[in-house]
Amino acid sequence: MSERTVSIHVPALTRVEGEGALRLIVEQGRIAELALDIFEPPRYFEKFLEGRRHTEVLDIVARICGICPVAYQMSAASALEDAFGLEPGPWVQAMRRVFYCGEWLQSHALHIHLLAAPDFLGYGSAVAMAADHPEVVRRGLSLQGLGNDLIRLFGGRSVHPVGACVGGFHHAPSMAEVEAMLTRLREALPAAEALIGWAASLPLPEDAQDFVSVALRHPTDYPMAVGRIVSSQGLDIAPADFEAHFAEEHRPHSTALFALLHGEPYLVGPLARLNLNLDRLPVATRALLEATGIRFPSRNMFHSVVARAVEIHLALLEAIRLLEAYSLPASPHVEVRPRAGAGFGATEAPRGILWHRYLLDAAGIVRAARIVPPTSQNQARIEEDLRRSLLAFGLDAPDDALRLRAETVIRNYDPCISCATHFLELDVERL
Amino acid sequence: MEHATYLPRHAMQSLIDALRDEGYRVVGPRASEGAILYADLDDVAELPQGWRGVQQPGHYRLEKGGGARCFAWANGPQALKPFLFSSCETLWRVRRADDGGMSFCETMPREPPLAVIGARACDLAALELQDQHFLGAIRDPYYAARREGLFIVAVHCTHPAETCFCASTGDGPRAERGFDLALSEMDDGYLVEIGSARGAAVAARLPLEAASTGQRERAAVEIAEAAARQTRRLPPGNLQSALFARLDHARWQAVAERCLSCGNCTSVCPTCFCHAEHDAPSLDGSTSEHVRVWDSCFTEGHSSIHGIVIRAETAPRYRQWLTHKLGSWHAQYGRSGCVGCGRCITWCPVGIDLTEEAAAICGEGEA
Amino acid sequence: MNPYLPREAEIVERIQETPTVFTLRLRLADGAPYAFAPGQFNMLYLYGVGEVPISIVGDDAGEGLLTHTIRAVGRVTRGLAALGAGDRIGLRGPFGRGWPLTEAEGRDVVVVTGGLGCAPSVSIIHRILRRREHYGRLTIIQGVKHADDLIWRAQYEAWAKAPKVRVLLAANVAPPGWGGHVGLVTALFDRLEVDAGLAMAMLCGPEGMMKAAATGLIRQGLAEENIFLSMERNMQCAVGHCGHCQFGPRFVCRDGPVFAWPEVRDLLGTRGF
Amino acid sequence: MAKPSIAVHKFSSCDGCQLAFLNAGEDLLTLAGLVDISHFLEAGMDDEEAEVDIAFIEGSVSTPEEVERIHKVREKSRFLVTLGACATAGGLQALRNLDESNEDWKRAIYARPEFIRTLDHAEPIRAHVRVDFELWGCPVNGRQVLAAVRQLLFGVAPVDTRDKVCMECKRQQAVCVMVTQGMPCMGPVTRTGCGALCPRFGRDCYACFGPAENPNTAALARRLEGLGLPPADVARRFLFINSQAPAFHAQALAHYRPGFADE
Ligand SMILES: Cc1cc2nc3c(=O)[nH]c(=O)nc-3n(C[C@H](O)[C@H](O)[C@H](O)COP(=O)(O)OP(=O)(O)OC[C@H]3O[C@@H](n4cnc5c(N)ncnc54)[C@H](O)[C@@H]3O)c2cc1C
Ligand code: SF4
Ligand code: SF4
Ligand code: SF4
Repeated sequence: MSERTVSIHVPALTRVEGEGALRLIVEQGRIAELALDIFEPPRYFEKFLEGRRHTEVLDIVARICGICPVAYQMSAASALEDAFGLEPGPWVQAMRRVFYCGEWLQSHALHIHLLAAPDFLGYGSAVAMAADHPEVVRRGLSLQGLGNDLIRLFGGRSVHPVGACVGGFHHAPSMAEVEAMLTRLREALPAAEALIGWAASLPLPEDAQDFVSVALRHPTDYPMAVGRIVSSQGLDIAPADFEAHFAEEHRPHSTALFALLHGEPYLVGPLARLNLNLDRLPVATRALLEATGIRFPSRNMFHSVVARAVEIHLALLEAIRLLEAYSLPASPHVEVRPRAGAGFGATEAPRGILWHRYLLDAAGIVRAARIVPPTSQNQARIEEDLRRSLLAFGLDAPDDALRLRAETVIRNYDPCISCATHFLELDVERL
Repeated sequence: MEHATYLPRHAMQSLIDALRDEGYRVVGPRASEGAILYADLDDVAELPQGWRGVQQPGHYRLEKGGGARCFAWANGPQALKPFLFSSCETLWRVRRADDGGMSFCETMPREPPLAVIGARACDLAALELQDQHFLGAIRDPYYAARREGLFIVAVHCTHPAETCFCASTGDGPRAERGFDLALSEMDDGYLVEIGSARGAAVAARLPLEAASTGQRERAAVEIAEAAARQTRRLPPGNLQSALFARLDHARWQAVAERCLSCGNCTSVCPTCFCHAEHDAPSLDGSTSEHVRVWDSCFTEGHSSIHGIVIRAETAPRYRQWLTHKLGSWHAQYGRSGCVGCGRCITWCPVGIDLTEEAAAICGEGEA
Repeated sequence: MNPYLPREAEIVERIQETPTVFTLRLRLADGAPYAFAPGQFNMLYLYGVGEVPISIVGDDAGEGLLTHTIRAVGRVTRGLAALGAGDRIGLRGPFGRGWPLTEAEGRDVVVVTGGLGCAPSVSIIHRILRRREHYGRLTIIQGVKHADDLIWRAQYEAWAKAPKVRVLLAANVAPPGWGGHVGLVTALFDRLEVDAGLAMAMLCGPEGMMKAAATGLIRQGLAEENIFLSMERNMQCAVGHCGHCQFGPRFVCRDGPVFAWPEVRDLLGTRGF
Repeated sequence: MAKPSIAVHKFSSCDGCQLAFLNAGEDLLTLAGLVDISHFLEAGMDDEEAEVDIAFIEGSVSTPEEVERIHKVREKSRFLVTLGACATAGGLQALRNLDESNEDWKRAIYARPEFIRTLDHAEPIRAHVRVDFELWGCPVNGRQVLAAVRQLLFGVAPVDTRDKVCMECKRQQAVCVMVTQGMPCMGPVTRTGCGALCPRFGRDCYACFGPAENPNTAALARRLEGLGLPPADVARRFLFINSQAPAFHAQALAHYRPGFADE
């Protein structure tokens, strides 16, 4: 191993959501410093939530992240309904799942094709990649567009949708709109099927690691908007018990928090979900996964991209299944009666578990809020992975190669830095 | 009259069917989204049977009042206007070739002829005015194309809203002309009047029965009672000179304090015709569409000329609306632009009432 | 015929008049005959951007070219300013009612213009000069804010040399050596030499100026019904449908843009109309 | 002729507005054919120093670094367009300007507040540099963004649409939720651009496109009170996504008590 000193600083990571930087210093062939710096300014969302009416919460939390607003709305809705002791009923639950499928579809398609694929195919950006692989980029854009349209069906727009509310939705799509959407979803299936094989065939690095997977688990379905929190080490808790097991730590180089499970890093997101919920995949999706020859549960973090492809297929199948049974409801939402108390909600954002807790007064006004997004949960894991991956890759590799590998590792998590940083205030609560 | 004019309620479907057989797309009123809205009508069961409307300034509620009647409400936010003068339509498309040459192509509506069931007397009066406007010396081909095929089944109004005042403008509640067929709704069916040759052709396909004198008298009484129930009214006569003589009246400013300058009044008004045009080019720049959309004298763009907005504040905008609607229309089209439907009162979010404003400004009886 | 549909026109020549004013000479691509009356206007369409009403300055008899003089003020006009010979635009027209030049035959004519109001009035002058013997004396009065704003100075000088033509210039602000009057145009009315009872005046320019000019001319003895002026309002359709150009009961695009003074007298200058 | 160049810069924001480009589908590829994209981190381009013809700015200015950066961006950009509520009016995070609460919150939140470098206020781009065109909305409407690009490529200024949401609501033939359901709709004072989404989805507009031209906020506030909203709720309606837009801010203060306390 060479004895040289390497100093790599990527001041602004590309193809991630939000602003982050990477700092790596190698001295005497050893990693002296390695950090994923997150310097996005905090936006104090939990503070804004205080004093606002429950009816405003969904529109506020959506603004935490433009990439996964549906996840924020769904976690908030389930936490507020928990606080009010409200059961929104089967129509709302089914349609929330469809709504969520839209977000998985758009977010995963965006990540696979526009953010991650250039790493594996050797391009700086999807725009550059489009010149040689137009069909890949087009498939990505069209699946992403379909996901966005599915969100629009219930939310009017795909970024900060307006259709969801505590208790359900403001509006039910018409039968004709649902029919038209079904046709498009069915037409997209072949592309989604092909995508799984394509993702598995990418030149993904081989790198087995040990990590703890954490995801939701639902009695019958692949987890999305409802479930208990489970881990690959046997944890099985209700969302309300989250704080008893997960704690966060503030490290000086970053303005985001590192969540730890019993003091250790852990993984949330598509790979963790798939590792823990293989038995909940639809038969067709499972068969496509098996045909890739990759064995799951997988210890190769780079199989996240395959997991995303699998979840795209699953999201299509689920949306089709649920919309085929669509009927116009008497009302798209149940009546909300606020009451004082605390409520907890956890749902599976495209990037992993998104946990919310609210304290409300009798008038339904938020008195305290706490939100733990997936990226701050993955942060410790990312740094751990970086360290191991770079050692395995070889620290004597040229700077550019090291840098690219480091960036590839980070992007593989699809980190959403915008989300990660808006919760610094979480720190406070434990001060 | 000897020939049959009575359509029993159970045979109402035959009217829809006959119109469809004649090649019309049939639309009619339905209770949806909390209002009476026009939508495609396949089945009589889709009519708003038993629904009543409550209208007050800035307030509209549908209530299930029961009963067999399907037209026991005054009107919804839409008149016939949206069917003919579309709220948003492409007028033409232009393609630009690489050498800069342009080819323009008009985009005429290609819709099947439309039959509308449920038009009110005020809607017909408004239609007559829009016809004058769009089909006058210079014909608007888009309006004309839709107008040509339009088949109207009017329903005389027996349930005016609190906001209605068509009796005072002389436009209702009885539909006097401009329809192909007109119906009087009774508890058990409809009296049918024929207004045109096309109407007669459709009527010939209906299983009409003879109507009794009693039925005819009852229908007339209901309409007369509807007129008598109206409480709002406009100051009588031509208000043009009265309004233009009072351009400095303090009331313009007073109403501007309340008015949101939101344009809802003009949008729901069945006679308002203002529209704006804009271009919508494709991203690659190879084609462009020239689009027109409803505009309003309550917008800034309505009166702007390079850098100057002639009506920048609300008071002159409200004054433009009222002096035009109740004043200049007389010079332009020989009558007031108001047909007494009350929509601008109901659908004004803050409930501004033009009859009240006109009375305050003109002074009752002065005109 | 669809009154909304433009035709294609090619820019044959582009002349920069001042830093912001330019003239386009256009040929209709379809070569179809085109007749207009001075004072009428066309809707010029800039590809993908929009349409604007622009007066027809002239048709340069014989050549079959249409001339428009335009000041670049906003989106469309600035975009038009960037075009050059060989470029295409869309055009529809002519629209509106022009100047009463037939009625003016045999009479003295006073043309009063202010600012860039000159564009619509140039067509009057062209027409009169071309049929010089049909008209009486022609007095051209042009007012500008600043002497530098005067475009076509050479043109005024040329006109002044034509038979029975007087040109009077006024500038509110002028450097030494400015040949004309310093002050308001209305001050020049004292120098008018016309048969006031029959003379016709045609005004064009800012509304305040036109109102002052009309009042001044009436004071000089001109009959109210012999005073005409050209109005500007927002225009979208140019055929009296879109409602934007209403001036009280008048549609400027259809009933105007040229009006007889009594038609607009009462509202002119009223804020909000 | 060289292709025009564009850049997309992110400041304090949720990343949602730049998705107007990434969500554009086929149009994204068309755009890439029309312009050179020099800087757009999320899409993979990172030449922050490049001179560009059009710069799109997402996000508000809320740290000293951002103040410095926006000045640099301005210097390098011929035409600067703000993208959305954060960049144009401060965005939701500008709620911290309300009670001058930044310092309190920071102290309440951080163990070492001296390490957190934020400005007291989250401010629109306009507060720091000249802006050539502002696109409102939270998020911006992707079609409006691409239309603005198209107009700029034609060499003309984009169209500024300032009408009220009500105009679009009626063009869409949506049923007024204020008149039929008594909902506290902000449409009458809010700028169009969204296509009247909220009323079309059966709910009240929450003013994410900011104030329209000539907004009579006082009349709307009185109407909201008439619908039964207590002053704190009237204040909440105006103090939301565009709380710093002067027309909303001024009206809100007539009803607001710190912390949205009831009277
Ligand atoms: C009958 C008539 C004749 C005219 N003749 C000439 C002429 O010969 N030369 C000349 O330079 N100008 C003339 N104008 C004024 C010219 O139409 C405006 O300067 C032009 O419309 C400005 O458009 P814009 O897009 O550049 O400006 P912007 O301020 O960007 O305007 C945007 C839009 O507003 C409308 N608009 C703005 N100003 C006017 C206006 N004054 N009149 C009508 N609509 C307007 C148009 O629809 C325009 O597209 C005339 C106007 C009228 C009504
Ligand atoms: S002015 Fe009002 S009442 Fe009169 S026709 Fe128009 S909407 Fe109806
Ligand atoms: S009168 Fe009413 S509806 Fe009309 S602009 Fe004013 S507030 Fe809006
Ligand atoms: S629903 Fe809202 S936006 Fe629509 S007309 Fe009513 S007040 Fe205006």
